[in-house]
Amino acid sequence: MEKVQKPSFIERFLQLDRRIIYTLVVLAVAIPLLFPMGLPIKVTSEVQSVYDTIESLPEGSHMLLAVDYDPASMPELYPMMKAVMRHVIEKKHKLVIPVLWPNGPNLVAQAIEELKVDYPDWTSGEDYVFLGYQVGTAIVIISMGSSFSRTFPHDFYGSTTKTMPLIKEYDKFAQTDYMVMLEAGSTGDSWIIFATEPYDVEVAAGVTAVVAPQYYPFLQAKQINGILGGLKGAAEYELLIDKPAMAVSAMDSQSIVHALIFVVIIIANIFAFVLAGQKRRQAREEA
Amino acid sequence: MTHLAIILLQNDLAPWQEVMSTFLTEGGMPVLGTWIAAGLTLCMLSFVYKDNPFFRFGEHLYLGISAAYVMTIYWFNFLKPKFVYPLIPVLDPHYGTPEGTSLNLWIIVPGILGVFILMRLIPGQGWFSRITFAFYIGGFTGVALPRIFAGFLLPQFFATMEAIPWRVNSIDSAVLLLNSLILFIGALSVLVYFFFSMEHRGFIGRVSRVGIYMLMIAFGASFGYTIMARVSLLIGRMQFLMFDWIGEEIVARIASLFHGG
Amino acid sequence: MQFFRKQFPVLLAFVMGMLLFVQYFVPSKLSKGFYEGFADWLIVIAGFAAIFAIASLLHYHMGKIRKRVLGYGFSVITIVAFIQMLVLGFVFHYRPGTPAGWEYQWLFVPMQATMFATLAFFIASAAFRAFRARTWEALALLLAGLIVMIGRVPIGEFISPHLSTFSDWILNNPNMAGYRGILLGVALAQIAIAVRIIFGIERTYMGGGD
Amino acid sequence: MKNFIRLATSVVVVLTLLLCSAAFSQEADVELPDEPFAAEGDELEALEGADMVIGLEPVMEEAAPAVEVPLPTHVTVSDLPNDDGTGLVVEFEKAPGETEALTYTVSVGAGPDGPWQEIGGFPATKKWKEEARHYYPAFFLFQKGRAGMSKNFHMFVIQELGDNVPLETGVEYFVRLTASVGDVSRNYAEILSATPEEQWFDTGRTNVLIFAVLFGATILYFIARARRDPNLFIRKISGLDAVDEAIGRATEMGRPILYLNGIDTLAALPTLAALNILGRVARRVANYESSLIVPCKDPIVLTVAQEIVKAGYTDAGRPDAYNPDSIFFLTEDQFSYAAGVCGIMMRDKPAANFLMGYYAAESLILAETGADTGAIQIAGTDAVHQLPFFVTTCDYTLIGEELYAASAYLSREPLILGSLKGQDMAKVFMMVMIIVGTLLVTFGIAFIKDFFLALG
Repeated sequence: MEKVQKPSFIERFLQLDRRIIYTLVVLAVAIPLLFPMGLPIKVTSEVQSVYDTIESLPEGSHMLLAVDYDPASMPELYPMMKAVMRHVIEKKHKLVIPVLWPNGPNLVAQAIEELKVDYPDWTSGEDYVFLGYQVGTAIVIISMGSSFSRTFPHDFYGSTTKTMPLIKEYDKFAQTDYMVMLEAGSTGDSWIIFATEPYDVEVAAGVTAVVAPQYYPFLQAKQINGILGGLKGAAEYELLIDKPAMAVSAMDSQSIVHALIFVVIIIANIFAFVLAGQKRRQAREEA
Repeated sequence: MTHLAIILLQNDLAPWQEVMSTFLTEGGMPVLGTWIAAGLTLCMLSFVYKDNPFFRFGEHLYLGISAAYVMTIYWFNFLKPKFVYPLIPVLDPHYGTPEGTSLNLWIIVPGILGVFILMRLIPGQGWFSRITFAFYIGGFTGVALPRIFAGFLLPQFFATMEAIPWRVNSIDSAVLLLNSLILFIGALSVLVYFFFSMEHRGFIGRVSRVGIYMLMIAFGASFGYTIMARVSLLIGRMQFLMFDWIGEEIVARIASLFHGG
Repeated sequence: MQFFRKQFPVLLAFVMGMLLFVQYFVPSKLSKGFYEGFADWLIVIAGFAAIFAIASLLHYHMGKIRKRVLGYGFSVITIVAFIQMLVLGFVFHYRPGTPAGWEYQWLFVPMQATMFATLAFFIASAAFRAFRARTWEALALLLAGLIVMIGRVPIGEFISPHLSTFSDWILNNPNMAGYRGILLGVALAQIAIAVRIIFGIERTYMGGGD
Repeated sequence: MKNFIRLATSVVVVLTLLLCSAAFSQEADVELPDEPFAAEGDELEALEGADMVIGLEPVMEEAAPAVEVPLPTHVTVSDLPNDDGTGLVVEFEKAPGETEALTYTVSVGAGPDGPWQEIGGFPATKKWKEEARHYYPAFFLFQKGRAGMSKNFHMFVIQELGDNVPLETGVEYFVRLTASVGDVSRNYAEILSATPEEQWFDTGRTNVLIFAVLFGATILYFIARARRDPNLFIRKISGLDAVDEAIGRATEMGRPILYLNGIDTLAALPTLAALNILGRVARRVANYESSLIVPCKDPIVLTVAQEIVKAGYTDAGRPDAYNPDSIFFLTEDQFSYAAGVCGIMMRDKPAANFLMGYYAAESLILAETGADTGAIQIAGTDAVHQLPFFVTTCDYTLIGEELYAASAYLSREPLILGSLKGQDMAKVFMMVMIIVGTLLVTFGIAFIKDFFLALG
């Protein structure tokens, strides 16, 4: 069997070095971040209902934002968290933020600092209370049913929670008007079992794309009233509050990377098909 | 991500700790941190190109730090509260209060089993650890066995036994019928594929072929589903490098060069 | 002594296995206490094993340094990083605003996130190589993969609004059926291995047995 | 084949019997649709423990309120079934004329006259006995269908007296039930009492026991049979046939073999399966005189892996070739472990990589890096979400159950092969049950399914 002198373009493409693919991926991520294209994003009903609920609450309503993720899920949940917090501030609702994942608090602190640039009047203790982290997931949730200030005697910054004006009017889980939980795992199950169901509080879940399928059954059972799923959910929310930020610009990157992979796979398959045809013809000619 | 908890003490910080805290969280240290983080991000990313000394440096640093991190957690969450305190309750800061640990000498038994593991360090005495393995694995298997039924086998088993909506009078109901047939036949054919004690020929062979197709569709779908989540992670790192490290303004200026404005 | 080396471990595994199996069906206080005690004991054993692991880690890298294996300098980095983080961790836990917390935030977290992020590259190159319609099975994998992949991003809407509906359908039906079959099989296999271990038929884990 | 027929016959017989009794119970249901208590009273363990069943006529404690506050007619307080003796349960049929505005409050006292401590309250739309399946396994057995089951009985579990003080076993507690609408409240006429008791068998777990005994016995039976007749057939598993090829190739090339046990602890069954395979692989590696690298993530897995590899070398007659330093601890953190293993793959260039056990997101990092170095890769996992990545990037993948079958396949030990056969029989049994069960459910006979669901 004699070999073709030089591998054809098709053959070379099929053996494409992975580093070229890596370079293309980097470019597909970076360029849309530099030059946002604003590809249209359709808002899904499960995101819309979260927005509608927060929008319809009267000013000064009590909201709980449970933060149950850590830096590993930051790319997806951090933009989501910021978008929801921004919406809450704009609607002048009161916000309490507990964290049940040990490495979560720093992310919340960072988001608060960033938001304070835009909303310098947003004050700790009056408009929001950042409770920080407490160990013991389910036990913490149960205990929050009777008192926030006893479960978290000090907030993240070390101040006593008991004397804060907001905590004086909002110290029990039952006083919650609406809750949003940000989940990278199954801590949300505990919130539903031990808090939102017993106290009949409406809740929405912001989740990473990987755990989203775990939460859709809750939506079907009406145990949660909305889902923000992954980066796409965050982008939809940013669009709803009319503040396109990290997630919206990231969606362009997402689309471009997906399109890139899609096109490369299709071309590879066509080429492989053509090559197989050529080989078959060659074999026939030789025979 | 490790979900082992870190106990953040809620005590008021001593004055010198406050000074240290200010030093580390304000001013230059976070900037230095951002630069170090960016450098390490590039080190770790470089390995997708090929092995190189930068990656090797990052890898070895990461190994050392993470091993130490986990070991301190072992101490604070495992050995201290579960072994040291029950043995010497006075050491517990809550000693004397209702939350304090009470003396429990039974804890010596797992202590001895633990020492058996350390006997491996003595040549010729490694077999002691077999007793520990037997205790650990035997006990754990006993724990797992009923829970495989309760949490795993029976729920899936009953979920498969759903009524087939065989009355078709519209397109929607036809889709429902199709779905339920796919679930039913799909799950069974995959089970047939896993038959070990008979040859996959004839009828069984054909059904197991269907099983293979079901598996392939499932794998393809999961693969495609995960791409988005993984790309999000890279976008997150790129945003860190471009906006936190290089800086939003500089990036915007670079971008404007290409806009021609 | 031979008894303790050979028969005793098998017997112990059987006794522990049966006790904890029965425990599952007994809700009384005694049984609950036994279960919780057992869980604590396992934790203590794991703690001692961690000491052994540290010994192994140090031994491995010290060995490289002693033998001056090519690149032994990197082992020095590991050991130094390990020891300093261990000391800082013991003193400060990992509270924010302490040196340990600072290292955690600026060294550990970014490296972890980056290793995680490399998956974006690998998933692209794996898709490129694996998604080829060489056989009918591979075609099934390819089609399911492409539809779900493109159905999940805005650009999918661009191509056809039905794409995301169809990708959800694939995830909820054929995908679920496949996984249900795997899970049922795995559950049975786990039951079989558990029975073998409790009854002492599988004892590879004890090493130098038969 | 004979066994299949025998097994299938017995399954059919059992199902027929169940079917017959189902037919009877359906009739009973038609006769007494509204009185599950009266009809099946003795079936209900829930009622057996009741110390008091009283009061049909509610008594008004206050002057006739302007707002109508309905009260239930039939309240019981009894020991909470299937617990460790720290719970009581208050149960009653929903009051006629219950509205959403109605709230029930439960208070507990040490004596019939108080002092009363409020334990908790719930709106009339919550806390249904029908939702507390675990405590009342038999309650649903003869109720019609599950899906459309109406919620008729309230239940409230008392397990602590506020601030984490548990109820004490054997102490009598007195319970008062109050119903209120807005500011108007009425107490239930009688003060009820009951004593928490410990139980020694959890009836809510009966179905697990039945299945565990059934499947356990099947597996043990086939193991026993294999002792007599050790020639058992096992189908080809290509991933395992490739093990020798991979080791042989590594030997020829003079490169090491990398073996990973996954990232889970020893307390996970996939890790045990991986360690079993490691034992077989180590024996072959010793025979071929090539070298084996096993970086570990879990300290206990490390110690066991060392023991297993040592045994493998000893069995192969080459105990001197065993090098404990080649089985070492990397770190216990997921991604630094992945980084470390990738480093080993790129620098030591193993010619064969075995990726067995449980994996999470790092699976693809490991498999792609390994593929890049050109090693033969054999993976095996039951982590369904990682299977797609192994299947697409490794040369051979053991899917789910195949991982567990591997030790039987490689060792060809009759007893373990026997258990594999037993496992297949359990599978046949289960499939027949699924087929028959689905057909019955389809034609409106949900009895078998409900029977087992009711038990757990």
